[in-house]
Amino acid sequence: MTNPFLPEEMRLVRRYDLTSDVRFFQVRPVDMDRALSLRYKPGQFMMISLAGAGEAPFSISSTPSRPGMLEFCIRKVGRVTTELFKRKENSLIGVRGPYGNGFPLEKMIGKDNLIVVGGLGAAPLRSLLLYILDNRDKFGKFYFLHGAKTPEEMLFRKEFFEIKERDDLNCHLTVDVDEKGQWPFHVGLVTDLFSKVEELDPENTYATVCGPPAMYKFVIAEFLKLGIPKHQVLMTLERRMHCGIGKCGHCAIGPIYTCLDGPVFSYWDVLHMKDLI
Amino acid sequence: MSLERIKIESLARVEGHGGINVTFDEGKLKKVTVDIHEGPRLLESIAIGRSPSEVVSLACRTCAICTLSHRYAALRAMEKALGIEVGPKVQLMRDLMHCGEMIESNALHVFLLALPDYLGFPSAVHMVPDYAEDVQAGLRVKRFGVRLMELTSARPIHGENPVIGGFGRYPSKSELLKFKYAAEALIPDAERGVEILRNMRQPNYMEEGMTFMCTKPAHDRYGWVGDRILTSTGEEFNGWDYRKLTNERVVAHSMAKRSRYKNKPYMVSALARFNLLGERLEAEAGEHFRRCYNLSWIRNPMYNNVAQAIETVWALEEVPRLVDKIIAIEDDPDICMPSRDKGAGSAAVEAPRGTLYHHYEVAADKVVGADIITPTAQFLDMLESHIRVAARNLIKEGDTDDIELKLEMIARAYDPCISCATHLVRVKGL
Amino acid sequence: MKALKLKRDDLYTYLESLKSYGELWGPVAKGEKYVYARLTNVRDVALGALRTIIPPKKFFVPPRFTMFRYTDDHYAESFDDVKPRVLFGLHPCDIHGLLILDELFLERFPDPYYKRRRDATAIVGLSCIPDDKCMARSTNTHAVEGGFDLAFNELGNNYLVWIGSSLGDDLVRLNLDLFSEDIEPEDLKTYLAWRRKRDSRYKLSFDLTGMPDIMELSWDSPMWNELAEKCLACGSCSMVCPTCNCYNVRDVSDLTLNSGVRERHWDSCMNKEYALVAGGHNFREARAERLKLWYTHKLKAFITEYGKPSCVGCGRCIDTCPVDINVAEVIRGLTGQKVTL
Amino acid sequence: MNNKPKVGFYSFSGCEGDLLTILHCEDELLDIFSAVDIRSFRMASSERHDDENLDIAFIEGSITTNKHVKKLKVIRERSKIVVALGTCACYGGPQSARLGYNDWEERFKKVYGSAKLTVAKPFESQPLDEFIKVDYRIPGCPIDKYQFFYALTRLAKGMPVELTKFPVCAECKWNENECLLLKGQLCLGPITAGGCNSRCPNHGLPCIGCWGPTDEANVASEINLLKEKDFSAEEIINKLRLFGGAGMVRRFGELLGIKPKEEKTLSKTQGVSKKKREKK
Ligand SMILES: Cc1cc2nc3c(=O)[nH]c(=O)nc-3n(C[C@H](O)[C@H](O)[C@H](O)COP(=O)(O)OP(=O)(O)OC[C@H]3O[C@@H](n4cnc5c(N)ncnc54)[C@H](O)[C@@H]3O)c2cc1C
Ligand code: SF4
Ligand code: SF4
Ligand code: SF4
Repeated sequence: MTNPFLPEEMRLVRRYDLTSDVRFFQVRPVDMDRALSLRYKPGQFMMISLAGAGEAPFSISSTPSRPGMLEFCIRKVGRVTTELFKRKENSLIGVRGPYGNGFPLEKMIGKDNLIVVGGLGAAPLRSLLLYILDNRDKFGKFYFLHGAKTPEEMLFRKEFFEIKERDDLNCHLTVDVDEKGQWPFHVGLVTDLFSKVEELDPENTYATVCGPPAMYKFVIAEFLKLGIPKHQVLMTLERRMHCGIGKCGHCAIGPIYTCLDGPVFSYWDVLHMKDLI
Repeated sequence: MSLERIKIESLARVEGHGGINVTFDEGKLKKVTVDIHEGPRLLESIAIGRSPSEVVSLACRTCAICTLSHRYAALRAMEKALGIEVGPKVQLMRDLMHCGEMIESNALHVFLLALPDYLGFPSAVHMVPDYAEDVQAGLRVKRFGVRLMELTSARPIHGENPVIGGFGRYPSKSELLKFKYAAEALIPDAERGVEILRNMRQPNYMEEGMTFMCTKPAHDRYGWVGDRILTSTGEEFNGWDYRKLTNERVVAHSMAKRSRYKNKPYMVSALARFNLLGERLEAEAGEHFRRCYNLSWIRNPMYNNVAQAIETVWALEEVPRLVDKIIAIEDDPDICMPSRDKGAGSAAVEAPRGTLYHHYEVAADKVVGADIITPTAQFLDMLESHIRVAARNLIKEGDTDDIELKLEMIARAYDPCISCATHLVRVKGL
Repeated sequence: MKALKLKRDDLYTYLESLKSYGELWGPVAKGEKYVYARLTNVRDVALGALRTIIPPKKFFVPPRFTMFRYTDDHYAESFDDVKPRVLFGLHPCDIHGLLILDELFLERFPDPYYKRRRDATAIVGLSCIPDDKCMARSTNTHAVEGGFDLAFNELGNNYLVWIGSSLGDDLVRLNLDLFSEDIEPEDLKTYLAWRRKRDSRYKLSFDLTGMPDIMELSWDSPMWNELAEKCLACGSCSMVCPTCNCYNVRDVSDLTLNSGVRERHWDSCMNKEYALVAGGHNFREARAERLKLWYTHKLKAFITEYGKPSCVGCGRCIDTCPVDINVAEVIRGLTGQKVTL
Repeated sequence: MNNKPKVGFYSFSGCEGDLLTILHCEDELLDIFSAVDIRSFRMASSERHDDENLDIAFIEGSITTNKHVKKLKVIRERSKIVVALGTCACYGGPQSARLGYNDWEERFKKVYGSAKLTVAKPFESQPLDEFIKVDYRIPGCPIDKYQFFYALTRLAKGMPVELTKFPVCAECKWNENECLLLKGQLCLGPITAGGCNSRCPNHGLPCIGCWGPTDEANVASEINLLKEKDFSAEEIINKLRLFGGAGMVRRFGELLGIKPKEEKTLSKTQGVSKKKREKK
């Protein structure tokens, strides 16, 4: 039997800094056939494994609509991330997955979409954003609202600036503070950007949020104000994980495992399952 | 060359923190002190008001190298105070654990701390390229000692298995036999240390006559535990009269107290034991002793290194004898309970570096008085004296190259244990 | 399933025969308690043993074991201690415990470390008479219909031996002469009498119906804080529970730094760091939250998912927790039921 | 010469059992010396480099004199990471067992009389973090060599270290010992940091707490429990204090009958400002 804990060898093809402590990593299975056949959904995650450091879960930031590569956006916080930041381009790293439920794309297709991102929340939601853009004709109206603390801390700045120029979506970017006074767009909290959201058909809208824990409450309140049904309000959650496949127990919440049944949950799940957030 | 001051801030390759300070007045030697700057821990005063078993745990923390000697002395003193007599299996197990410590401490000192001096290296690690086999042999012997301490006491340092009245757990027969065979196999390794040291010229610039003391074994064989103390002046004392022998006092340059006998410095150590009991050594160890012994042994502390090397051989020969006796007693005894909750007791055991005294007074199951006198505290004055003689002789002969190293070597030959020495104090009724 | 008879007096002979399948392990006394230990001498087995300190889960997920050895970035799987074993003397509750672990470890993403050890192990059950801490009747785990290769049941001067698998059949054939097939009407009577005796011995009993709802309604009950004040967060309860399965993974480098092992060791949700994530956020900072999670797992989550609690009534938490927090206390606190201890 | 991390081992007041634990690693000693570049290890070598910068300083022992404080601060300044090794460095060790009782001077006089000591100005034993910032604590009296290796290899690779957070009881269960607390003995297992592999209970002896308290030690509950088992408060507190030192005083002082007021005097006499204490 195959060992689901055995990491797969992947090559680190590209890496560059997004902010002072967040780095972008592009990796590819060593085996090209495997690279092309690797299937995943936006919202899923992989376990990155570095011998000597251990393993940790990371959301996939790339979109399955551009196969052959996996992309991650990772903040340096501990053992695995410290070691990963030391790895040079072209070196090999261990990766296993994909794991988790991912976004319910089948249900989201044909609907209007509203994505709200704060800080490192861009890691999983960039995948969904790019997926929708790559399949633009399959989705309805599309809003992307993104807030960061400062201009320097906004991940994927360049990419998002380009996306902002597109006319097939409404992309709004904001920063909490702009000390140098060079930010060309809105300055203020991400919830301010809701004033720019109009003409969504709430019954037919999926609203997705990911960001620091403190942000959820306010953003969800805005979604509900817009009239979006609770089961169409989606979010991805974080828990401690040592396996990614429902064995180690750490991510258990009531009867579910965040790694198997999540990390994407609806607001309805949150309401009827105590302890979720 | 005119010297103004020799200051060795911190002695290397000894346990604890001490330095040597030699001052001169117009080129003439003025003062020699061995400074002890290890901070005071006042462990005896911590003992007051605690239960005897806590105090035993505390007592062994006096020192990591001779942890089991401290534990052994504390157990004996406490058992005397509480009216406990342990049976033969407990006694044999304690002797076995004591062998472990002697082997560990002596091998560490001989191979890793002293040999680099003789061979001119800063440490045993630096010796490896040229003397790999000897370092390995030393490590093997020491490892055995450590494992034996672990087997008998539950861990290499501060093992809690030996308790008042017995042991928590006894090793199985097969564990013991493994150690018996390993000990036999290691004798050639230990003999390597004797051979190297025997062929070394011992420096003699510090020679000076000494008084020696050691514990007289309860039997007529060589050993480390008993109730009487022998001195090289031909006297014999009861262990509980230790205060007459040690006469402690405080000196300004030392956090460790100092002892003198009849107002003269004296030495306790393997060298002291061999000078007083050497003829009792049996088998190979006895052979080595007779081959190596000469009259300088009563004047020159450097021979302590040789004595420790031979004592290691003896301890390795003793292990199989003890194991056989332990195995012959099938049942593991229960822990003996105290027959009273008050009393006083003193005990002496030989630590690797010399006689160690523990004394306790217990009332209503609480320790009310505690006194620990360590070997290092006893020989510090003798050590200082040897360094003074050496400094004087070396300067007289203008032989002042490497004088720091030469003085340090003398200190190291004593195998001092400074952290021990900084809590050797009598405290009563706090 | 087939039933055979074995004379009580032949038990040791048969146990000896079992060794030709693999290492024989069974309960032996350790002080006043019992542990599963290797039966080099079959007469060491404690036939009247009650619960062992650690349940048989230790054979399938050892407290600590190596998953991989790595050198640079190359991983080699390690199944070093997997070897054929016979576990003799498992009581029904412990067999149920294993069935619950099977759900966790053998269903979605089967865990090869668990599976290989499970596959290599023969389970031989043994009937027991409960003591005042057993609750298996309330959890319906006092008898087994499956989950064993052989199951021995007391039957007067004999054992009634159920064969539960084809491996069980092979095991019987290791010394077929000892077994007889003639089960007589008298035997059934003895068996039924024995069952009545066993069932009458359960001092603890309570009703678990609707437990998930009750847990839900008691989410904010002050009971949790009261228990948390006593709880030492020592984790003993999770270590001894046959269905607690949480673990941590850590890489331990050799001193050469380029090789080492990835090892797995038991964790406990009672441990403060259990739900700590990067950035210092702890999802279960308070002990009360952790206790709630523990009991949610036993009395709510598993019922919701599989229709049965993940408490098998073995009584180990009752026997172990130094401050008397245990499943019986919690049920009593939640339901106001009288659970006599 | 190489890019191995530069490491120094230092020791202050204590029995030197932690550094000796390392010297006792005969099988691994040469690997340790080749894994990192050891610049100072007085107990093992007379070679010293006392003025250069270090990546990691391992420090054992507690601080008991003004000279110690000076030396300690220099080590801190020279080192990127400071690791407290052993219970003395982490909590003050047994010699800190009477911290907060304010009887040190009296005890000192009983021992040394009124003799004037010139070597240094001594004071009651304190853990390292009374004076400097400590990055990691590896408790134990003495430390366990495997925990030390684990920390050393992690730090040598530039990674953070997480040590066992379990109390002794968890390991005691792994070792399937009969619980001594349940048998009525005064065992400190539930509130003592694990990592020793429950050595004492493995030998049928109760834990005496030599690794100091766990982060989450529920001291109040342990005390209540032991009182129910007929131990006196004094007995329990003596046991808790023997190795718990400053860790116990700071976190559970009130429970142990040490008033915060006294704690302030304690830090004043040691010359540690309140502010510094709060920073930690
Ligand atoms: C589904 C999911 C998706 C994620 N996606 C991303 C992503 O896209 N990008 C990203 O940057 N992060 C992501 N994370 C978070 C990431 O997995 C964590 O930050 C992870 O801890 C990093 O691993 P590490 O080994 O570097 O940190 P660790 O060494 O594990 O330490 C990080 C911190 O966690 C705590 N900690 C962890 N283990 C222990 C322990 N044994 N004892 C004590 N404290 C401990 C400590 O507070 C420590 O400072 C995701 C997490 C989940 C669950
Ligand atoms: S419930 Fe009891 S056994 Fe479990 S962690 Fe708390 S005190 Fe320990
Ligand atoms: S013996 Fe002590 S350490 Fe072991 S479980 Fe009992 S209380 Fe905990
Ligand atoms: S069990 Fe307790 S006393 Fe014994 S070694 Fe471990 S921490 Fe120290």
